[in-house]
Amino acid sequence: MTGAIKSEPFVINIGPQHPSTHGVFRIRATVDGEKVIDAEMVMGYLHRSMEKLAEERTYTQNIPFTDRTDYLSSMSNNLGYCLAVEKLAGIEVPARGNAIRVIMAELQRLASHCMAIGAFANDTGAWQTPVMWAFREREKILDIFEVTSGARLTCNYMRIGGVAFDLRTPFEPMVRQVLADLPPFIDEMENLLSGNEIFISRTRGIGVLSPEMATNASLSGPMLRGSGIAWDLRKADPYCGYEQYDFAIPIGYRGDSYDRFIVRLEEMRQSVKIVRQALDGLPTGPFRTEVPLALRPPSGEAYARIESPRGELGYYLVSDGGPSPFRFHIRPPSFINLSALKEMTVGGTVADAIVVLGSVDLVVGEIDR
Amino acid sequence: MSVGIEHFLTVGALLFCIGLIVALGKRNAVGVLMGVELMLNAVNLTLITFSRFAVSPRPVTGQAFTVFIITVAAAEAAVALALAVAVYRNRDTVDVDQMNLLRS
Amino acid sequence: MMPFLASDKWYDLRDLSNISREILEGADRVLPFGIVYVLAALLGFVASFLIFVLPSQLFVGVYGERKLIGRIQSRYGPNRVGPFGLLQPIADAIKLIQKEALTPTRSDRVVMYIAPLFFVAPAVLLFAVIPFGPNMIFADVPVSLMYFLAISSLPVLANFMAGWSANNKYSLFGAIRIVAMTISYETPLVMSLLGAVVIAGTLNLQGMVLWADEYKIWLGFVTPLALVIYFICVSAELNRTPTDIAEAESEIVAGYLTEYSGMKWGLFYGMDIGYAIAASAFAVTVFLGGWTLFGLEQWVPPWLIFIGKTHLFYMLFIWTRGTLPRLRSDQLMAFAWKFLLPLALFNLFIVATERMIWAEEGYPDAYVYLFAMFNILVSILLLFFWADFNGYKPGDTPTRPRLVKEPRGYVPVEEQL
Amino acid sequence: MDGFGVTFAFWVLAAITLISASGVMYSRNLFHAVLFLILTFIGVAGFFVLLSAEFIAMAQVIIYVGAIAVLVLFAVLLTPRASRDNAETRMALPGALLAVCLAAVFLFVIHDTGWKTTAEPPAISTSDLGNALLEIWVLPFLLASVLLTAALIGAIMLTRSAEEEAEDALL
Repeated sequence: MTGAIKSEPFVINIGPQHPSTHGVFRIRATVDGEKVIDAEMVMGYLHRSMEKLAEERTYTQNIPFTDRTDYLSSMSNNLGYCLAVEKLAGIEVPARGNAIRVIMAELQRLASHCMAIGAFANDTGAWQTPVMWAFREREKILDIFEVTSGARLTCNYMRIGGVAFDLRTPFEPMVRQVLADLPPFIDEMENLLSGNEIFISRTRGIGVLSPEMATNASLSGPMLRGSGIAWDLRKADPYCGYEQYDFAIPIGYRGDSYDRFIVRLEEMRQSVKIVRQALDGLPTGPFRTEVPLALRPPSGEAYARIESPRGELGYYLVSDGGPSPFRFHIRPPSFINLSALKEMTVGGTVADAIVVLGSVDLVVGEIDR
Repeated sequence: MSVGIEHFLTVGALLFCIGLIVALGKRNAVGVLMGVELMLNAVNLTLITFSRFAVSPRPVTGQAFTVFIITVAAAEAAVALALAVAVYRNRDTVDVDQMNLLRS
Repeated sequence: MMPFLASDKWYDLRDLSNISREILEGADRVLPFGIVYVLAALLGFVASFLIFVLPSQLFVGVYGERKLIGRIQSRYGPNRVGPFGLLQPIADAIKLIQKEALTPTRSDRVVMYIAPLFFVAPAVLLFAVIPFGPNMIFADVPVSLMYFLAISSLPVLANFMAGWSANNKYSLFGAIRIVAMTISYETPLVMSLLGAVVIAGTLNLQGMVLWADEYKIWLGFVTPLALVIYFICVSAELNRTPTDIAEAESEIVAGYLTEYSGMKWGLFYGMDIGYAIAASAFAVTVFLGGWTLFGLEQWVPPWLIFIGKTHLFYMLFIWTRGTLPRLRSDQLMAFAWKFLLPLALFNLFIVATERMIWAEEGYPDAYVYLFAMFNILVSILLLFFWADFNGYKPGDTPTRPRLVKEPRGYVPVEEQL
Repeated sequence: MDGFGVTFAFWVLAAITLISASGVMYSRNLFHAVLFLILTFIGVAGFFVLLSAEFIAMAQVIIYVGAIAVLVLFAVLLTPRASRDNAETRMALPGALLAVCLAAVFLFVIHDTGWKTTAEPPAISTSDLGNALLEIWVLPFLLASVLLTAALIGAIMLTRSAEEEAEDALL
């Protein structure tokens, strides 16, 4: 007996056309039988050159671009960009505007996490049921966005200095309804999946990410918190008045796919808490500081970062005093989180790789920009 | 038009001979195994034929023997395939012509 | 009370075998020898397949499944084509027929074309031995249970042919997975059925139904463990979620069907449902009393009872499909060998002991109820014990993460919060 | 065994069996050879049904088609792509000659012997077979089960990898 059965490793392309890659993303996996022995992430299929295009447009015209980077959390992207411009130009946002921004960002986090946990459950093989249930709740949130901004997915709602429109009359009852519906839904998901032995055996101990690895790869968001690191920009570097609200940071135990899942579920609970507080204490007054349409910020640079549903979303802007940014750069959380994907997939099976990919919750629009 | 014991025995004999050709002639170890399985099937067919046609005080014997042959064939297939895999692992070939380790 | 099937008039629809016998006898008088066999085969095919299987496939397998899963997933399901969307499966079929059947360039063309046919033929053969009523059985083979098992071990070869010939890595993955899974699950499946065979003392499916009718208890109650194991194993062999690793959509695209399109794919898809219906019919026949329903079969046509039971059993497949995630392939193999097989062997041991006591000591028939109660109790205890022994500890996994108020970096797991 | 049905079935089954057996012999592709082998097994099972040995026929299908053929398919998968042909050795021609001579002898014996046959098939039920196995042939039966166990263990031992053995050594 000299060794195992000789087998020829071969390469399979998971993607770019594959049911579980969440867009046109490709893993070039070298497999030995079902075991992944090497994985190469191939991206760029959705590249739209946003960062360069943005240098040709005015600051306000760039807001719709940010909708389309992470198309599952357009509000957060709007917010990050507007914060960066406001930092660059030194614009103050009125209290009502900040509160609306917080409500929108947290609702967006709820919607995005609905999508994330549904798609993740789908990747473990739960045939569409969790994803449909999650979509049912997400629809309600998108309805709120529609009422407020006129669009469901690419809202383009935040403006430099505040938000585009004031809240409409049905906004508050709708949000109250969502706040009443969501906690039972989260408990339902917990019962359906966290208590399911098959789900646990598929996700527990799969794609383990040590805290050292997580910090070294500069991960952020639920990926980082799943590994047991208490870090949240809303607490560590508060913006939009997040310091007024009472919420906690959920952290996982071992950094596996299951921990990332339960962290997302718990983040939804915390978001519900934040939205409720913000809605209760919604100040009156102006919702926007008037800024000129062709804004010319002074020369300089600014970096603003927010906690998007996927992690630290940063916008870096350089101004040369002109009406459009001299340099526009996005730090997309999905892209950075991707750097740990190889570590997590190699050594597992193909099925595990799919589960890990689902637990990363990547959005290809954000990776390729 | 009727079929008798000769017809069945002829089919069994031809099947046996085809199995023999396969078992003797194939270079691939798996092919040899398939030939052996064909021969065992031919024997089974013959046994069942006798059990059906022969004047015997205990015709069930033919069927009982077939059960044993099927059992042995299953065991033989498992071991032979394991051998083929083991040989391939050690010698990088399943070619029976190349399995001449005992030749100096 | 009307005696059981008193009339043998051809118009007595409680027993469709009357009318087919009339037809065959009439045909025998006018047609030359031998043709009547062909006619009988055609009639059996028409009766079992076109009256039962095809409508079941279309309206329970496709429409019912989509509708029920739709309701499970809080959506409507098909409701556009025809009243309540009832014509949806027919629209699907028309669409599939129109589609081009692609063949990849370097595929093994002949095998790829034969594979769907090889998959369809056993499904048709399976229904030959299913008893639809007291006389409504097409081929009353003395070993019809063995026949069913034998025929149902054929389609895996068709799946393998499909996966191998397509020259696609995902297809090959699917093919290897389905072969490995089928031979793993065949063992506990047969072991669990042996329990039922030992109790009923026959390998004939009609005999098992008559046993249930005689003792007024279904075999599923006498050997509940066997029913559970059978259900799990058969859903694995049929590639139903949670064990559909061979065509796991999120992992290997569509498994062995990746390169199939058009009606070649449609045959696989339709016959997958056909096999599931056959497995339901088989389970109903062996474990759930077949066409009997505690005396009701004297009033209602037995074949209707049988079809109703089969469809209800099929709902279980739909239910599990809509509810459970999928296991990984190695977990699935381990489940078959380490969990189900010992359980099935233990079940066989208990049942054989009971049967021996029952037969040798000459206890009255009522003892079967005692055995049934004992077996149900033992099954529940055994399932829990064996699951616990195999490492099923539901309380060990935290369902909620830890909560901290401050962003303070890594928090060790040991730290109390 | 008279009657059109039986005769027809016999010739069809003979054609299936022998043609597919020749397919095993002639096929260049090892995978196709396995498929022909499966067809041969099914044909032989059909013969068993014709010879009123239903139980054996079903066992034949379950074991040969369901298990052995699948094992052979697995072996084909485990062998390298390069050796998946079904070529002959240089012993093929002598082997074929020997087989043809053997066939001639067989056919002569079969057709020259005056077989004493019964027209009525013997009534062998499955329980008769079971009784025979467990009463008259109980020793071979036990030996067969021991053989199966030994084969199982042997097959596992032969195909185990070095890592698995190292794992077991720790136990």
